[in-house]
Amino acid sequence: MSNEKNYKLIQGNEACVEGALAAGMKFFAGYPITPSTEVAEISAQKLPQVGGKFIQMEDEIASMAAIIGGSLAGLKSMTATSGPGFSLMQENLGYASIAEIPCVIVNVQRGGPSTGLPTSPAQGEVMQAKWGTHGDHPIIALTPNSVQETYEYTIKAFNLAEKYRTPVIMLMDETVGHMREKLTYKDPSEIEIIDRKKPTCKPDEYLAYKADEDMIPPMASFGEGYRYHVTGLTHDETGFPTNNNKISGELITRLVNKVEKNVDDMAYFEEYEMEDAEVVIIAFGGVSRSAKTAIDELRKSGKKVGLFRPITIWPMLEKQIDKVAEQAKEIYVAEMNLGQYFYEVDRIAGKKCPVKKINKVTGELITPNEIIEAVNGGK
Amino acid sequence: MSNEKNYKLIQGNEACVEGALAAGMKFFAGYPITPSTEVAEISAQKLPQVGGKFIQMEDEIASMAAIIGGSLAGLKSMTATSGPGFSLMQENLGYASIAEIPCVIVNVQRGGPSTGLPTSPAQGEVMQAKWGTHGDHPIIALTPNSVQETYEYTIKAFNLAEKYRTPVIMLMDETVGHMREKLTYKDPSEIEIIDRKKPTCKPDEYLAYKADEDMIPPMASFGEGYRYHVTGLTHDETGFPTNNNKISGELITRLVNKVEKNVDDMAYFEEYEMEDAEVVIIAFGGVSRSAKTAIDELRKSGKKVGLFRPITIWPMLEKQIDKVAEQAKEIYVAEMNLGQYFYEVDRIAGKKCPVKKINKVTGELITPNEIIEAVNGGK
Amino acid sequence: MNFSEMTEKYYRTDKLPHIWCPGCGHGTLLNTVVRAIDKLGLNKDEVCIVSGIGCSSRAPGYLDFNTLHTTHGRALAFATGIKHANPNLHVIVITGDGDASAIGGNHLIHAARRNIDITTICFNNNIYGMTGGQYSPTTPTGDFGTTAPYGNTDSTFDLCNLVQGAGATYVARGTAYHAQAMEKLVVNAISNKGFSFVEGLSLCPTYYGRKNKKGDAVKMHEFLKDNCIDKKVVDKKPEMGENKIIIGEMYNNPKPEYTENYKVVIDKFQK
Amino acid sequence: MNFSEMTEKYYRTDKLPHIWCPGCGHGTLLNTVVRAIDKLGLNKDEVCIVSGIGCSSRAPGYLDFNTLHTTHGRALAFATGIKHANPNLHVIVITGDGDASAIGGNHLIHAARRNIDITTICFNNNIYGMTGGQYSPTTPTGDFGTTAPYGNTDSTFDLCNLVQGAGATYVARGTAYHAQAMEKLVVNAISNKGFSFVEGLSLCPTYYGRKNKKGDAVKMHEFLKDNCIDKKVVDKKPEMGENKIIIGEMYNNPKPEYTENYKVVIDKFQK
Amino acid sequence: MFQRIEMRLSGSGGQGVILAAIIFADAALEDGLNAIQTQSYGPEARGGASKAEVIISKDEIKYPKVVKNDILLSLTQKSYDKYIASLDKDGILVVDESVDVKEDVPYKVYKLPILSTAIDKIGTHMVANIVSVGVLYAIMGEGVINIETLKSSISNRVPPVTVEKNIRAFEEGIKLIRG
Amino acid sequence: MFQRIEMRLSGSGGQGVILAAIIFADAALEDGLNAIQTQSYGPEARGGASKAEVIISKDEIKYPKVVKNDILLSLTQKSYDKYIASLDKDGILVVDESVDVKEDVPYKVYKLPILSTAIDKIGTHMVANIVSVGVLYAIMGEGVINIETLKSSISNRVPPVTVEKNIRAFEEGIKLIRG
Amino acid sequence: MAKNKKSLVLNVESCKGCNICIAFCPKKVLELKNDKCVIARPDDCINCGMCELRCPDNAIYLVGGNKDE
Amino acid sequence: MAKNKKSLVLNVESCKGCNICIAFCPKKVLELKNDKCVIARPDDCINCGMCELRCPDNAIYLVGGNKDE
Ligand SMILES: Cc1ncc(C[n+]2csc(CCOP(=O)(O)OP(=O)(O)O)c2C)c(N)n1
Ligand SMILES: Cc1ncc(C[n+]2csc(CCOP(=O)(O)OP(=O)(O)O)c2C)c(N)n1
Ligand code: SF4
Ligand code: SF4
Ligand code: SF4
Ligand code: SF4
Ligand code: SF4
Ligand code: SF4
Ligand SMILES: [Mg+2]
Ligand SMILES: [Mg+2]
Repeated sequence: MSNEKNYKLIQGNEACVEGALAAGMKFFAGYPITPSTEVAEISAQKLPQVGGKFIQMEDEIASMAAIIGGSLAGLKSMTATSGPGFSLMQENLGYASIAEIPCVIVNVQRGGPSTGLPTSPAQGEVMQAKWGTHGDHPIIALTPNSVQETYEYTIKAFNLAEKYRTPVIMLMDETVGHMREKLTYKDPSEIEIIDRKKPTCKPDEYLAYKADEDMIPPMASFGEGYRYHVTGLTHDETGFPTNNNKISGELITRLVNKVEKNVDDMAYFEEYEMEDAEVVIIAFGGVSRSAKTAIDELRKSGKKVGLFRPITIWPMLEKQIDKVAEQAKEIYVAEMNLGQYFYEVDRIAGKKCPVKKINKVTGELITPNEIIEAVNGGK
Repeated sequence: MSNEKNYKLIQGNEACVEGALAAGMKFFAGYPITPSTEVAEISAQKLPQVGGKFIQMEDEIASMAAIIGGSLAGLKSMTATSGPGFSLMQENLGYASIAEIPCVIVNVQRGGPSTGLPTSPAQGEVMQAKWGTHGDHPIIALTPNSVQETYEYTIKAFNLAEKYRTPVIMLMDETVGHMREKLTYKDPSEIEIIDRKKPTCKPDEYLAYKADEDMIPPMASFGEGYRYHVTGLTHDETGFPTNNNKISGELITRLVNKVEKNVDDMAYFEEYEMEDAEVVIIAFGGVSRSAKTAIDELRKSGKKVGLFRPITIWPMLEKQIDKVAEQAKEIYVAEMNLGQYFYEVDRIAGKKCPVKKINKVTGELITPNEIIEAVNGGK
Repeated sequence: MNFSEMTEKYYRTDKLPHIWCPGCGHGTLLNTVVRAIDKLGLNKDEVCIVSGIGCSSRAPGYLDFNTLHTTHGRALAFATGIKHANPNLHVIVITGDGDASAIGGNHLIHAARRNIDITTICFNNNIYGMTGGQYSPTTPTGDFGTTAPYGNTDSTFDLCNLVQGAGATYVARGTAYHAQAMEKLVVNAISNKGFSFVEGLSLCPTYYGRKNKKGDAVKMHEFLKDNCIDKKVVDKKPEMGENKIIIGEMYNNPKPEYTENYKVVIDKFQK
Repeated sequence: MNFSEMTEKYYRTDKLPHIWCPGCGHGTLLNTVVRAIDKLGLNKDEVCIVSGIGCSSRAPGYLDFNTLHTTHGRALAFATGIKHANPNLHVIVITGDGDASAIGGNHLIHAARRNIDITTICFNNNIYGMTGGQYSPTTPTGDFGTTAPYGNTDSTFDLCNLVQGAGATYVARGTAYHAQAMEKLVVNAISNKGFSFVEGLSLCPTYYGRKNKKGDAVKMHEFLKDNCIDKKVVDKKPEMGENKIIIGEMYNNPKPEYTENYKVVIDKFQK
Repeated sequence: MFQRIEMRLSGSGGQGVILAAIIFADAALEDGLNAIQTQSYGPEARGGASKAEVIISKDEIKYPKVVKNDILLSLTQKSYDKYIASLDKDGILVVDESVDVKEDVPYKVYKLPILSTAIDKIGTHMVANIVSVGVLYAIMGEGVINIETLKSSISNRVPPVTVEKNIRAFEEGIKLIRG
Repeated sequence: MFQRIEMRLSGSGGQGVILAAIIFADAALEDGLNAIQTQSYGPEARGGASKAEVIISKDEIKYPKVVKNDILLSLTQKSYDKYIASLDKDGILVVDESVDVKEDVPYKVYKLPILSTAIDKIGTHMVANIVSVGVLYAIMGEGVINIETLKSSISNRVPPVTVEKNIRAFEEGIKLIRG
Repeated sequence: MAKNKKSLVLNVESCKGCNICIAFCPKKVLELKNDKCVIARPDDCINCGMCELRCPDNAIYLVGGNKDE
Repeated sequence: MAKNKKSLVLNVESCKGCNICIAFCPKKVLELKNDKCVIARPDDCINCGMCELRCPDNAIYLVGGNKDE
């Protein structure tokens, strides 16, 4: 941002790093994988310039572990990966959830399963983002659809991670990660930055996992004088393991509730041509742009079509989807997978109106035409 | 089974091995983890006795990889794990899906997330079993609720794996894995055994990934003279990688369809007191036994309550759940998690009747009383 | 400081007694680590102990430092993040043979390769204790475990050889019996600016001992006493090393450290 | 058999030309492997080639054997399953420096420890080629990669040392330039009944070469020619090894093999 | 006549209460009854309180855990303290003589020298669990499980070289009740 | 006047068509237009056909990929064969002279010595992409992007030491159209 | 010497009765009673510290004595 | 010798023009033309096999000649 003009043509992946730096990222650990590699490469280049640390780990398991370590040591931390690496990160992602470690995980989705189509876009990890690790746990996941949004929502991802002490997933797709578009930088003074809540008590009074009213415990960094214990075992307020059934149940419930009950605080979404929409397309990420073009076309032929675009893809925007269902005669969920977000939309909206799927797993972005045809009853 | 009597008091985990051996398991690779370790221990003991191979791998990633290798070399293969290890197996589980390698993965669920409550029962991996690996992929998962069923459905798990060339998950919980009950062995002549379909063509005509009408390609073992290529990249009928969008889309669609479209062939479930049930409890694994006791009690007080118990938990028994919804005035989904199977039941049945949750994540089995209270409006 | 004061100062006494079985070697080894830290006079707020999962990995919970009990096998990857983020911390990893060398083998060799300033103490009891006695990569060939009912057919890892081959700059082996020597090795390991590895031969009377008819904890201590010999002795008289376990300092060869190398890069931009 | 017949016999010629860039060392190394297999007269139906993910790991797809292209880093774990299930197969793993030693390091050291009869050929180009030039565990310190824009601050793995420390019974290093010598090392490696590791120094003109101003493929071959020296020479005249890359046989010391050890257990029950 | 019995056997880890429970379940099967045996482990169970449950029933056993605890065995104070609250008011408590028990309780209490019998009569505390089996058998009476079945179940489940010792322990247990 | 242009630039990997596309997108931004640039990679793209797309528009660009391909550049036969079908019938095709093209086509065809201009005039095939930028600029005319903006975009995006060469290449490209 | 002699302390709560200190005490000062260590012959103790050095549970230790020693 | 001389074959489709064979041919038999190898002076070839040995693409090789050699 030392350049005078405040905009630049850059890739989504680069915008992600710019957002992270704007949010205060000081630590990145990762392992290269297409199509997310630029996030690591640009972090490697920019972090030392701001006194931050980059490290290339031996694999994705270690990368996820290292950012948890980095965060515990007090630095805002991020990693980036794609499908296969995201699968490998799941165990330690669950650790971050239960140990309440703020961190951001970027997953630039490519064609799966397995090695699949490494250089093609897909949205096959919508459900994995929520359910990929074992056991019940909280997850926040955001899906930008442009370079600008990638920048802005990466900042928000850090803010949510810090505020709620939880891992936040930037669930991108190759389309957004690799496209180049204009990014307009924000003035630092305009950017809201949230830092983790620190303990105000004396070290010997610190109960590391005693939540305040807001369900979130203050977090000290290792080395600050608050010597405490962190574990992935079910633990009590002190942070030490317990087998007490009541406490165990309360812990898991609190963890999930601190996200689920605060959904309104993180409910990002866009409505496009929704005022009078009778047919509603629900789409996110790259596909939502196809949907907009399709809607523009469909509107020309007189169809009242609108878009509801969740940016916060987890937790589920139940209230908003329910409202859409109230209004819509028909909902289409368009995704580059065989139907994932569809299931939750169908569950919530299906009670009020028919919900249909538009899917594609060929490694290409769904086109506006495919949406138009689907809406026109073409399929 | 060399003992004269054909029954024995054994643990669920041991019954799982007995079932696997009855089905023809000849290869087990694993890494110890509570509460599944007995499956490995007993396999280590029994396999060499039947000329089979056990190997303790360096971790769960390697274990999953090794059973794929074992299966490709022609042996019926299994691994067993619990939550943390199940998370680690996800990447290679996706590989087994796309490369269509028959194998059985036992997950004896314990309290999560992360290390959680290692010795306590839970059902926190219902969704992970389906969505844990990246990208769209097929999954079959079975949930026994007794020692006898563990034996019988492990046999079925092998049969389904072999028939559909796909990984099959035995989704057990600690309650079932560690309880001791009577197992009545079946006479080998009574046991239906399905082996993978072999190619009948000449080696140079073999297209390793060309599916027959039934959507399943015949499978040769490495070393049998059919030299072919296996990859986790999206591939064509020959098994070699392709970026062709149409072929890629067709592959993933076929993989998912070979399971989803054959759901009737693998739809195992039990109905208990369902004839006149107005209130239906949906429960599986250990919890379904609490539900039965609860139903017996509730029936005594005149409540018309029944149980629908999916044994096949994936693919989703849409038809059966829909039928339940037709009949029920109210459905309760009781699970040792914060609500997972609930989402799919709510999606399917919620259009026709209210669906409610009964959840518990304290590391204890839901009690009959808790179900009774919930049904009686206690919560 | 006497042992009692040491306990008061460094242990979380309200968490004691620890979960370890009677006679478990882990307790004795943990004391050597505590005494080494005391000897070096490290500031408690600047010490960070990280572990994975296993009986041995329960150690940090009992110590009054910044303590982190992670996932199985991953302690060194977490520790690497901590150390890289805050090089002022003294990061010590306490791990088991399974945790460090089975599931955690990759992180072990890479931490060694990077020569990052982390001290790893591996409580090696030749068995997976926590999960009930399965053989581990260090279980001697032929020995029994619940997953080696006919005797272990695997070859045995020599962990010191492994980490030395991977690039560690300080490598040593001690035992629970040779507690004073062990303490010195840990002192040297922590003092080494780089990746240090100390294998502490422990004992698990409950599983390894019972499965292999090695007798009780006392017998197992006696085994260590009778079967170990110091490297310095063997270096002079190689024949004395036959059929013995070599203990002592295996390798000590400092080279540039990871976080210091990285600091050079950062410093370029700080002018 | 001449090179043309060799290609016809062992390659899937309809898959050629392979995806490798002009001058990529992987092609030359792959030919050495094919010639070694030919020399040993192995039955094609009994040869199984397994790889992970990476440019190097694309090799099996071009070869007319039982071929398996697995997930990144896991080739040896899949291969272990195959070999244990069917010890009659000659199992050869072709892997890259990243695949084998970064993400796959744990499987590498454990296959070595078990001494399972698998031959691993690592095409080491000091870079992650497939993903576009990030530094790898074998990238020399100071060299550049897209993730080492200021020069690599990591220490470098000596893969031969690593696998020897882990327990491999045959360890060697060859290069794409020294193709005939490489072929012999592969012959010896496959002949060893146990875990064998051959590091083949490859070259990636596209990324490593360009990033590090090492010139084109020819220049990089010349570098190998000028900077490598055989271990036998160095063993005699150590001073000649200074600042050189040592190639040749590093270690050759057979010991009991994994599947054979296991067979003893099975055989107990087969009477 | 009995329809269903829910037993909880507790003690410290290593006292073998799980084996005792298995022996009951095993024998019940042989006698044509339904039986289920469960236990609770803790990661910290080493040396801590250990608990095993057996349900023996003429009907199918659905819910596998003890609800109405008919018989509670506690070999240690710790385990008594932990589980006594769940004993049914019409139930039976069996404790080692070393355990301090509450007075004025609705259930029936047997306070017996189980541990010392094992040591004094058989020469090892290792068989206290089998002494307990004898005690519990004698309390329940023939109506539930046949003595011979129980003996053969013991013989099948203990290490071969200790069969004789254990059978004696069982009989000493019976004597503690029947004298 | 133009509202939106959708360009597809194709060639073999290494010919720098992506950079050419970026330069257009970059310049468009500077001129206050909207622009988006995408490309398709293949794992096997090394040496294979490479494709970059740019959309320049006065309106917001939603769907980011080319739908109505107004301008297609193909520097190689392979890439021409692969992408020609998608060219709009009212579109413009620009190919290197080495490419065989179909006759009797609705779209306009420019067959130009792009590669040889790069080699002969600038002395390296490396600048063929920038020659192409010149060609395409000249075909589109000032109405779309300003020549100075384009030049400064070139200067910013190529390696500093090659700026002068590339500007000359750009001008040679213009000459191929304007003479 | 006498004035500098340290006294031996046993923390019964912590002792798990593993027998190690007892076996390795050169002066047979200690005994096992009811699965716990007992300081049977305190006067025989020569303050060698072997017991505290090897006790896995910090259950036995020497206190007092001459700090300079 | 002449009767045993092998002939040099270039598979143009496979050749990627990497220049390796050309650079390492001791007799300068080969040249690069239009990004492909060309056998410019076949008669100078001494059948040393260096080209085929180092070609990464099996694009150049010797055939024929005396099998026994
Ligand atoms: C991913 C994962 N796999 C397996 C386990 C189960 N597990 C816990 S501890 C352990 C072995 C511990 O052995 P070691 O490190 O030697 O420690 P010890 O208990 O012997 O001290 C295992 C396999 C786990 N917790 N997580
Ligand atoms: C789990 C996972 N992480 C990362 C990747 C991305 N990836 C593919 S190949 C590769 C590196 C390959 O390097 P190397 O093994 O040295 O082979 P080369 O391409 O250099 O021959 C990486 C990081 C992947 N496919 N899967
Ligand atoms: S099981 Fe073994 S290692 Fe674990 S605490 Fe007990 S004795 Fe120690
Ligand atoms: S990128 Fe490098 S390693 Fe990969 S094919 Fe090209 S030259 Fe070879
Ligand atoms: S200090 Fe020495 S002599 Fe005294 S009790 Fe301890 S071991 Fe025995
Ligand atoms: S060594 Fe410690 S725990 Fe063991 S008996 Fe002695 S005092 Fe007790
Ligand atoms: S065989 Fe030798 S002389 Fe002949 S072309 Fe090849 S390298 Fe040159
Ligand atoms: S070495 Fe092979 S690919 Fe390279 S120029 Fe020569 S023939 Fe062509
Ligand atoms: Mg251990
Ligand atoms: Mg490489």
